[in-house]
Amino acid sequence: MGWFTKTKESIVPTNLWTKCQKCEDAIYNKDLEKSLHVCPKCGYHFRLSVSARIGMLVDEGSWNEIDGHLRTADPLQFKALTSYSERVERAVDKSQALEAITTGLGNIDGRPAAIGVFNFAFMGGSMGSVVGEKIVRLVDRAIEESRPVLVVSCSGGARMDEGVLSLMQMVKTSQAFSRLSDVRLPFLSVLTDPTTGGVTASFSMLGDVVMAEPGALIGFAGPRVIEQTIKETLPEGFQRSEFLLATGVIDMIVRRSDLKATLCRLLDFFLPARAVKAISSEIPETADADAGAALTL
Amino acid sequence: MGWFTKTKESIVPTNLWTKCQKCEDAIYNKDLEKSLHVCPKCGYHFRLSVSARIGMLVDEGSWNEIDGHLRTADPLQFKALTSYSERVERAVDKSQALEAITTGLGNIDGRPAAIGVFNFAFMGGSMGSVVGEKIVRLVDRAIEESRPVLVVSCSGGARMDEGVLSLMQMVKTSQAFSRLSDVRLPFLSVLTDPTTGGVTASFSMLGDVVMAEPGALIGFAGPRVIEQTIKETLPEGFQRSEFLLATGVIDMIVRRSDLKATLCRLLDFFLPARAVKAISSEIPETADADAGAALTL
Amino acid sequence: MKELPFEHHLLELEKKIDELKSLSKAHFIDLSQEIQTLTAKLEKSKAETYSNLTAWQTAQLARHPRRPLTLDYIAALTEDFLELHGGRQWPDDHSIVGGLARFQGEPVVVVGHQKGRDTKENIHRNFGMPHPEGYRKALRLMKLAEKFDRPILSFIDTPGAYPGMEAEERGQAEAIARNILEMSRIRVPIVVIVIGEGGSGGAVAIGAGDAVLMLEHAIYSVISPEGCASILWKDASKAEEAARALKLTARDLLDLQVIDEMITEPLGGAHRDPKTTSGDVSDAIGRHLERLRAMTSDELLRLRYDKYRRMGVYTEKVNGE
Amino acid sequence: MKELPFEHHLLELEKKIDELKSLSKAHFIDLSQEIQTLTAKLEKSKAETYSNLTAWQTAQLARHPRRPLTLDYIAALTEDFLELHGGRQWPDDHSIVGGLARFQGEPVVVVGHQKGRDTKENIHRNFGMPHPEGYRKALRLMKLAEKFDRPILSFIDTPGAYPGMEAEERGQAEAIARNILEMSRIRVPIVVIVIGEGGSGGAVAIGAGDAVLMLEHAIYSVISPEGCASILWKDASKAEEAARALKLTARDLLDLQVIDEMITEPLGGAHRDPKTTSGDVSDAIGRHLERLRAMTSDELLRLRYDKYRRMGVYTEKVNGE
Ligand SMILES: [Zn+2]
Ligand SMILES: [Zn+2]
Repeated sequence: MGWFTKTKESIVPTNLWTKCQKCEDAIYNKDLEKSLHVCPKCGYHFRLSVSARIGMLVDEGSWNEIDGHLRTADPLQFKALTSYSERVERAVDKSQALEAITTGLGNIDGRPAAIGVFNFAFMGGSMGSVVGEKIVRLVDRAIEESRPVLVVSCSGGARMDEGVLSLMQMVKTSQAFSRLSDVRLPFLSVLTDPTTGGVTASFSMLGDVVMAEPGALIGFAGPRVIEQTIKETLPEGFQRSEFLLATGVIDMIVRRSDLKATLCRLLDFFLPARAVKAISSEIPETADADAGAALTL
Repeated sequence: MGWFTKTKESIVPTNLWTKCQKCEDAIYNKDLEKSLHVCPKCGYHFRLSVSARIGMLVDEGSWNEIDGHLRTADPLQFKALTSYSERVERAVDKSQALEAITTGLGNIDGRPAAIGVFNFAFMGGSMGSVVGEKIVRLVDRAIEESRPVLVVSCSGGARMDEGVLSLMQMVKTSQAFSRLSDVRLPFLSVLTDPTTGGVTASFSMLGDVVMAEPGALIGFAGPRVIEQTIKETLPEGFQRSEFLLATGVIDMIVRRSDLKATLCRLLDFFLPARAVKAISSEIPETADADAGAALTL
Repeated sequence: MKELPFEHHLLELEKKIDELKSLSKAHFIDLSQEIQTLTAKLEKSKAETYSNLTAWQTAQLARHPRRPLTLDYIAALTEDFLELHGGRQWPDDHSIVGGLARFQGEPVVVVGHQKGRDTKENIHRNFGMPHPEGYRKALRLMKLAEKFDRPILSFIDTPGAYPGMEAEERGQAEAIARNILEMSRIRVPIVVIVIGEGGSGGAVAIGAGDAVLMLEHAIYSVISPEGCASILWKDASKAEEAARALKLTARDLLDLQVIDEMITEPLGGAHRDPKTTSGDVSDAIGRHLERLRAMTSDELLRLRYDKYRRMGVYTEKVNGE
Repeated sequence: MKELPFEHHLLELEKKIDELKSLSKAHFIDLSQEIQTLTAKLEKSKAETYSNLTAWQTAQLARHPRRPLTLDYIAALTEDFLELHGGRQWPDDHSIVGGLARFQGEPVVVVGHQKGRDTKENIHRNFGMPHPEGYRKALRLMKLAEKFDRPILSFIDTPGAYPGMEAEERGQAEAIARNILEMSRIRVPIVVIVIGEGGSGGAVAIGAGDAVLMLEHAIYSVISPEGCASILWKDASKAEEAARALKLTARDLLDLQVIDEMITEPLGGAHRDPKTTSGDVSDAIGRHLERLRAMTSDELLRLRYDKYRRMGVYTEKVNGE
């Protein structure tokens, strides 16, 4: 069963069609897959599974997952309505993954990289001890092998069930990227819908280039928390990618169809002594670059 | 004849009294001198002459002016209604000084420093080649002798009559302070009424601590230029010290009566290996520190 | 003094003792026996209450309106404090204060969250909840400290980063991230003292130091108990349970090796004896500073890195599923 | 095409030639003799006009609405341009653009002021007048260039820093000063090209490079002629005199040793032949980059310092008055 047919928003009864969450058009699933899960009509970017993301970015046969065996040890013996351990087991079942990030080594159109992809299906992509550790090990590995780092974020933030330890992952991961920066290896950070809380407020904002997919919710505080604070409804588009571009927080908005080519261009720019040819023919001129300008702040 | 009796605002016919520009009180000149030219009633800070400024800050007998012989060479052969040379000669007559800054070495309550004081009476304290050169030489001297640098600014900005060369003094002076910073000698910048244009937008904003006298006009663009641009009258207090404190631009507002003691505290803080006693008894706790908070932005 | 629910019986006892004392004085009756008995009972009861506080009670003490605030500690612990407002970023953020001072005679740079004492002050201080400019001001001051080789004291006392529109607009997340990254590079000792509330990202943005000390009745958490309750229990009134589950007290954090030292408070909390508290805080800071100043900055940075590198608990199954 | 006053007679001649050509074509009359004469006259007249422009005429050409702008040069000179918007400072300033590109095959970082072509664009670009965030964005990009050892190309084309309330509020002066200071430390080559207006602090904030090149009909000044006239002549209409007095043309700046090279424009100005212009700009940049890249970064910084250290003209009287 494909990922998107599982989403609660896909209310079309058959597995052949998926309803777009934005324009409500019914899209033939095969078409959606071909379009990298972007609505052909309105451009809405559906959330992508880890395997689909790796599939679209990493050269076939080049992917080597690392540290896939790390698992949480429930340091707080945390229990809310259900216990953390139970919640984790349920997440494992639901997502068919062991944790909220998958890390590994792979090539992007021939360019070696160290890559992390968040898994929103696993407890909302939240960052606890394992996510933090996996990111640091990824960076360590990148430094060892002189690879650039790419992280595709999709996360609700720190994982409450690990309390202050998950808060500390913000420090742990950020300082790892500080070391990466010291050796002048590039970090490309891609923010996808949604990226909030402790992930936004740590490593994911520290990319040499920070880019976002169109329409992604990106922020520190979640919209509901803000609305409770200010006792007002947030304006349309607040904390969306286009808003972050207009506010100077992110560098660019990249459509999913342009992502791989853009990453290649960036890697070619940052990596020393690679005799590469320009690949400008493949992608349009800085698409959406000014889309945010129309937004009224 | 004292400085303040010359200002056109002092309309009281006798030389014994000066009228306060803010509260309009008549102040007995001897009292004004005793109060460091601060209105005893409303606290208005009158503009200070270079000699009075040096007198209030530098230990008697410790002052050694340097580079006092530098003079402009009118590189553009500039002529508006009158020629630059004429304007300079007039300024020399009026101010009894050769240029818009006086630089030298002196002790501040026993602490050696390299000190520059702008002279507004000389062509509005404007920065041309000579001012730039004197500042750079002052910094060079400070580096040679491991002295901290203090500059008391009072300037309308770059000197138009030297065209682009005066613009280049912004670079020339700023990069000198970059060198001072490299050797970790402190730069204390005191902004007085008014400090605008190319002086504000270069070295004077680069202090390790940037402080201002109360009520001083400080900005990049002058208020009249802004009013012409926005076609509105500026709100009361705009671009005044208290406004700059509230906007996070400057570090503190220091009353003239507290300036020397504050500078001493700062120098003691920054300078290594000086066994000094705290002198906190002499000055009140961060006076006016929050005055700007009441200002509506 | 505002009363916390769990302090009710203590305050009742205190009141009774005062009444007996007045009575004795007014009518020349000897009630010393009764007073002595009650006083002993009070002391015992106090000891019991404060040495067995629940996490939720601790959270209430941590937020006690009379609890000493950052500027109180600065005033008590340092001399010659000069506040610097210039974060060089619009506007000046009053929820974070900082400046130059002397601690035990030596120049230091201090930064910290500042709450207010009353409504007016709290509005001015935004209840100790920073906007991006607050972090950037703190960072500027920390860089100033680094430039002149002065150690940094950072006082933590915030409900968290301000969750408002302007804070988001002006890059709250990036400001916090930037601070954390830059703090990992600052080449002078950073001693952090959690004096009240250590609220999530807003706390860690000035909290990633070499030594993290924490007052006995302070809390430090990834989310407020109320916030956690409303998300995980879907019921904000479950804050008490959430507080316990979150392991947010100094003792918890000591167990989790997130803090380096717990500073014991006088019986009844810091606000009942600020002088003793600040004395103890001063001693603790002094000890850690001495230790940290003995290191080269390379050692310091290595140890700081290792400290946070180790944080986190996980297992490695050699044969993953 | 918009007409500048001093171009009137040229445009008239051009029109007449076109008329004769149409006439000749429509009526099969041989007017080649007349056309040839007029064309020769036009060329002579053009040469006379454009090689003897007054400073004020140059200023008008520098601001010509059809003159190539920064993004035009980026498009013509570089490949693979990726614009980066994130100055990490609210908001994104559209009057300064920048990003990553390839120049002559090599990765470079480009920054520059961006004016608009029409009213709508000009409002979006704020007429090329930056707020503080624009400079900070440029600085971030320059630091990115430094980190990855890529040279910087900076295009200057601004009437000046924006003289508005918000710009002042958010620290215009500090932002300019900071950029100048930081540029003196950037350890990669910085080539500056003044392509249109070099307006005062707003220009120098991204203009303090190793090599400063300037197009023949660009201007670079401490104040606009109009501003200077209204201050020194108390009469804005004296702009023409002010322009002359200010010595703001490329030839003047070459004499004053403020720029390193003047790039000759095609007859009639860059907008009449953007292709040739950008080719010449590309050659000039290439030459300077080659020279600068051969240096170590220590050499580079030393020479950059010396370059500005020397600027200024004064006398030293050994016995001052
Ligand atoms: Zn759609
Ligand atoms: Zn007065």
